[in-house]
Amino acid sequence: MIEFNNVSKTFTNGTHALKNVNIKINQGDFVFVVGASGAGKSTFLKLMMREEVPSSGSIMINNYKLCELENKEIPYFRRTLGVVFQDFRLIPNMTVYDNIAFAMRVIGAREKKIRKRVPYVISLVGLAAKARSYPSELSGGEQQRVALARALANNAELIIADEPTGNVDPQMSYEIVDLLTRLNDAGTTVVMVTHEHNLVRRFNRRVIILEHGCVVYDGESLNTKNVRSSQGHIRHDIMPPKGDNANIYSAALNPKEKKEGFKLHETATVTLEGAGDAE
Amino acid sequence: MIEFNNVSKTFTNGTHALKNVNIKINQGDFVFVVGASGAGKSTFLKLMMREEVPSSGSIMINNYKLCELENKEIPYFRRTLGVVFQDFRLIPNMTVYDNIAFAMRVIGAREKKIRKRVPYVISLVGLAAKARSYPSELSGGEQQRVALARALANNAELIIADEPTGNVDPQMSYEIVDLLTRLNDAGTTVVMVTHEHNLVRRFNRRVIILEHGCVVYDGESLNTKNVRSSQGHIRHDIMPPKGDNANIYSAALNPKEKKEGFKLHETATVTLEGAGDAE
Amino acid sequence: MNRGSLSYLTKEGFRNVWVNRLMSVASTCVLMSCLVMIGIASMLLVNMQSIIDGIENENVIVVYVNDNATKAQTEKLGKELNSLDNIENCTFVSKEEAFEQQLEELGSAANLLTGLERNPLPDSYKVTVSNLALFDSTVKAIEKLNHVNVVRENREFAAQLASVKKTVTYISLSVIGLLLIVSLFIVANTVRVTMFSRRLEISIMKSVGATNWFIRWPFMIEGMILGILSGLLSLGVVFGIYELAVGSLSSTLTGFDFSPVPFSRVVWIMLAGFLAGGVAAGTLGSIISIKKYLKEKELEYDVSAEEF
Amino acid sequence: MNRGSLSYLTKEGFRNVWVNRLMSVASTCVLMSCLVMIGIASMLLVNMQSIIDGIENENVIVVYVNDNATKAQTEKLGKELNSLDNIENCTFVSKEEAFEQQLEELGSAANLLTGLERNPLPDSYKVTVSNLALFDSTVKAIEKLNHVNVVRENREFAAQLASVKKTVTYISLSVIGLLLIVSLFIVANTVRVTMFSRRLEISIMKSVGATNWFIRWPFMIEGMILGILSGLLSLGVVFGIYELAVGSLSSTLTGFDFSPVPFSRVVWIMLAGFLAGGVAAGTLGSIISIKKYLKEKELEYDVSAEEF
Ligand SMILES: Nc1ncnc2c1ncn2[C@@H]1O[C@H](COP(=O)(O)OP(=O)(O)OP(=O)(O)O)[C@@H](O)[C@H]1O
Ligand SMILES: Nc1ncnc2c1ncn2[C@@H]1O[C@H](COP(=O)(O)OP(=O)(O)OP(=O)(O)O)[C@@H](O)[C@H]1O
Ligand SMILES: [Mg+2]
Ligand SMILES: [Mg+2]
Repeated sequence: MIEFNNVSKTFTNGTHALKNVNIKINQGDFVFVVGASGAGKSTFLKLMMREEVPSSGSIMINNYKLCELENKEIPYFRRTLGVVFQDFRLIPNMTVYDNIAFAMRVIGAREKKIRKRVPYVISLVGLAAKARSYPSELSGGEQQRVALARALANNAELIIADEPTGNVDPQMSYEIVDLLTRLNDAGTTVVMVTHEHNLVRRFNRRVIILEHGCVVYDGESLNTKNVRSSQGHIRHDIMPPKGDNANIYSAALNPKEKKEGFKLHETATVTLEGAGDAE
Repeated sequence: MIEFNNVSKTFTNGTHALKNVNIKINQGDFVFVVGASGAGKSTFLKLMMREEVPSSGSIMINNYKLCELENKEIPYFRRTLGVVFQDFRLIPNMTVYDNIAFAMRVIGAREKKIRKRVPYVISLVGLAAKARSYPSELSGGEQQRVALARALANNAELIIADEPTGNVDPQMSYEIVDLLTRLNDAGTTVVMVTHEHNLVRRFNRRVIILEHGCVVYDGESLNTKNVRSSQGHIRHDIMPPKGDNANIYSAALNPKEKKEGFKLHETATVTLEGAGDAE
Repeated sequence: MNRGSLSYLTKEGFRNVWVNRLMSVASTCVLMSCLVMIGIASMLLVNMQSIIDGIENENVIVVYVNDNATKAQTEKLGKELNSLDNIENCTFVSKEEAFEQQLEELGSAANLLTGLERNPLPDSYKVTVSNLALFDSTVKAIEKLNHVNVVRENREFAAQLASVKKTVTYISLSVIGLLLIVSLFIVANTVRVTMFSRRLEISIMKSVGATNWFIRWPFMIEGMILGILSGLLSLGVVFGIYELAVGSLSSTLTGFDFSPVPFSRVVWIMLAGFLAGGVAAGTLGSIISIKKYLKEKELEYDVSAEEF
Repeated sequence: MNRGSLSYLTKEGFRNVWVNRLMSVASTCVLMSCLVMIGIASMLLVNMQSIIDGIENENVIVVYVNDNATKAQTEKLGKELNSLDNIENCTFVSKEEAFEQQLEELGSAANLLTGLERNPLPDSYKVTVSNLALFDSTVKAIEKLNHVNVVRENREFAAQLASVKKTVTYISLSVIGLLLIVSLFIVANTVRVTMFSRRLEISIMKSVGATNWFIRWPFMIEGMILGILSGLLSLGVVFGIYELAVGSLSSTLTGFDFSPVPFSRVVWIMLAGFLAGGVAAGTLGSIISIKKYLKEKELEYDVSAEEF
């Protein structure tokens, strides 16, 4: 269903977002994609939905060879997907209802069906009262749920969700993933990026870990026994006991690799000095 | 420092986002604001930064009476704040460096100081390599960190952060809050909205819980002993054992209140039926 | 695309006119401005041509009749003149009338001629031609007739007038051409800017799988509506300005028998032109300028999207 | 605002011209189009006035000298005529010259006059006035002089010419006025649309505490740069078109002594006008249309922001 063969992506500004990714996801799989900020998770998903084109390698999704796809075919390919974008991408001058209905109209759904289905998916994400609101009148979490509802509207065979729970409370996050697993049980393939490791552990599905554009782990679930235990362990509480434990996955899988990135702790004292001098 | 007196906010479309809020936050406090999606957290912050005006009640911040503030004074008031917006609000056609420098230029900082301070705050959030990138070339978490860096640039006495950790991994979330607490230790007041309860518990600071626009809890920390224990308890793991436990805080604090909202579980079977019929 | 979609997309076009009303008003104003300018330039051209036609009719060939021609022969000559090609008009002026006219023309200097013992002027025909370009051959044809003594024609004036007419037409058409080019420029840029401000919307539509036509259709309808609106409003404005101008001119322009072309004579052709222009500008404009945002692989806030 | 800020904001204005180059090109094109139209209309006006002035100079008063005046008296009359107010030009035409002219004018009909035993025409002065409006009083002043027999003047033609001149000026100024209004309309709408597409940027700047002037300044500089650019480019385009038109006209316009006003005579005033117009349009345009986005309490994607 999804096959990445030696896929690399280098942006025009020279950023190597993905390096030599080989992934195979079968019909009916449920995959969590995790990794630090900037690891290449969104790029991975964007390649999947043909929003970016790989610099090298080939991608095959839903029997479409993405690298050979003609421009004309792209819309038809995209209709086979249900996507929750990290930045929501709601059309600003359409109401919640119209935003979702639009996604159905695009595939040529009948008005009758739209009138039945849209209120249903809206109520599914608990926004029945907001159907006539514009995106600008919604809270962050509400916008995110509209994006989710839109992705669900067409019953796509493949749902791609880029951090669909980033702006909602834990309870709702749980319910969202729960819903996705139910859809998955009914045969829908789900690929979901998330930062909430508790969710990942709780649902115990296949996990792909990206780090600096490389797949550093691809396994059944994020349980200690699956990660090479000799090199460390995945902690169940999300906080490291010490701040200098720079990246938990990195530490777990490649303890020798020095991570470039967030430097808060190295500079923690400087922070306040710097703060003082700018006054 | 921050005083809300009987503040209510009703939007023009009739949404009651805040109801009779009375809050006092002192200089040097560190406050977590939590609550479900759409509870009114962002509205609460927006009122603080005079981006919205209350429908009734009065607000006093940093010795500015917000309701009497003339339009001319607003920019000067805003300069006393460092804000991380939920939707980041980076200027699309400025690089990371320029976005942060802009916030400093606004308050009339010298070029020399800007050249020293901006790279410092950028490295503080681990984005030294991205200083010349445009926001559109950044990942979600990177954008969020730029927004954070901008809020820190001016050493404001009050930092308001609307879910500054929604798009970054748990490790980095921890480090961000850690940084904020350090700033707080040095005297900066911090008000932070978050959904990550683990963070809230771990840092053990004052917590305000909003629900449907009302302050339902305002206490020292989110520990079981502080919440009226006779009515329930705040769970340390974020997942409820059963999905029908609709809202954990609501359940904890007002077990009799019936929550309108996310209805995934009530409709779980209908979902798949609905899905089938839309094919 | 099924019928349901089509009707939805069309409705959507109408809705967009209202949703983006700032843009709609701006585009309509700009398009209207251009059409009004072209309309007024056309009215000026039409009137100038009518004035020149008027002057042309006064470019007279005087055919002097032989002194020894009989009355019958003179009348026969008149009929022959009338039957020639390219003759617009032919009037007989007797020698007495001619003398009277001469006296009148001299005004107070007329008494200079009172010393003359006889009327030296012959009978004559005043002939006007319909087409100045054939002036010379017409004169030659007249000279070949019987009993024609002398043909007095103002070859130079005829040439000048033809040249003036050519020039005026030439300048007017250049001006209208220039206005058309300028309008195209202005409208194209306006449409481009409005589309630019909607690139986010377009990119979102694409990312949920909308085909290019699905996105284009409402824009096209929107452009068409604005085009039709602009066309109709422009016609009204041109009419108003023209009537106003004619009204105030006819009171200013004393001593001239200036009869402006009535607006009704051009109203249909102008309406057709305006509607065609408006619809073409609106529809083609949006289709063309939407094109780059429909290209694959472009992000909404990508700075590179600002290239052109 | 300190000096550092000012220089930063000014630099920012320049940068924005490049960053928003699609908008910059569009606005410049639109502003240029308007200026070019106004420039060409002005050149037409200037030339028409020069043509009318040319015709005016040919509106001659013929002063016939008394037949019994001596040569000395005739000459004295000439001097007196020259010293009158409002006299542009005064030439003596002897009776012999007058007869020659008459013959010439009649063309091939001249032999009609050969039967005359003596030259009936007197000596005369051809006088042109400098100001047609004072035509009548000048004629009266001439009539009061000695040895003036008859003054032959074409009062009607003078009146018509004055009326034509007034009309042409009137129409030209109306056209230029209309173009100005239309331009204002077009430019205002273009600026409004470009600002609309930058409302997000403006709202973000405001939310980090920028004062209205801090936001406005770069927009103003940007507008000014585009205005100056448009002004200079327009001048070039008008010059090009004018030279082209004059070149092709002078070859078309045979038989006319049409001498077009040289562009150099208007270049400075037009440059000043264009720069003033461009800068005013760019600067004021952006200040005014930015205003609503500077109002407090408005969100970037708020649909209500589309009101106007
Ligand atoms: N359009 C682009 N041009 C240049 N670089 C880009 C672009 N988009 C992303 N990048 C870079 O590629 C890397 C991977 O980005 P990506 O968005 O895939 O990260 P991510 O894993 O989704 O991170 P996050 O969790 O923060 O969303 C980042 O370093 C980012 O700066
Ligand atoms: N501009 C607006 N117009 C109308 N209603 C609004 C507007 N902004 C917010 N609301 C409504 O007010 C309520 C509170 O919104 P708010 O953004 O404060 O929620 P929140 O607590 O920040 O939620 P989240 O965690 O999802 O960001 C929501 O129901 C929202 O739909
Ligand atoms: Mg991402
Ligand atoms: Mg919020």
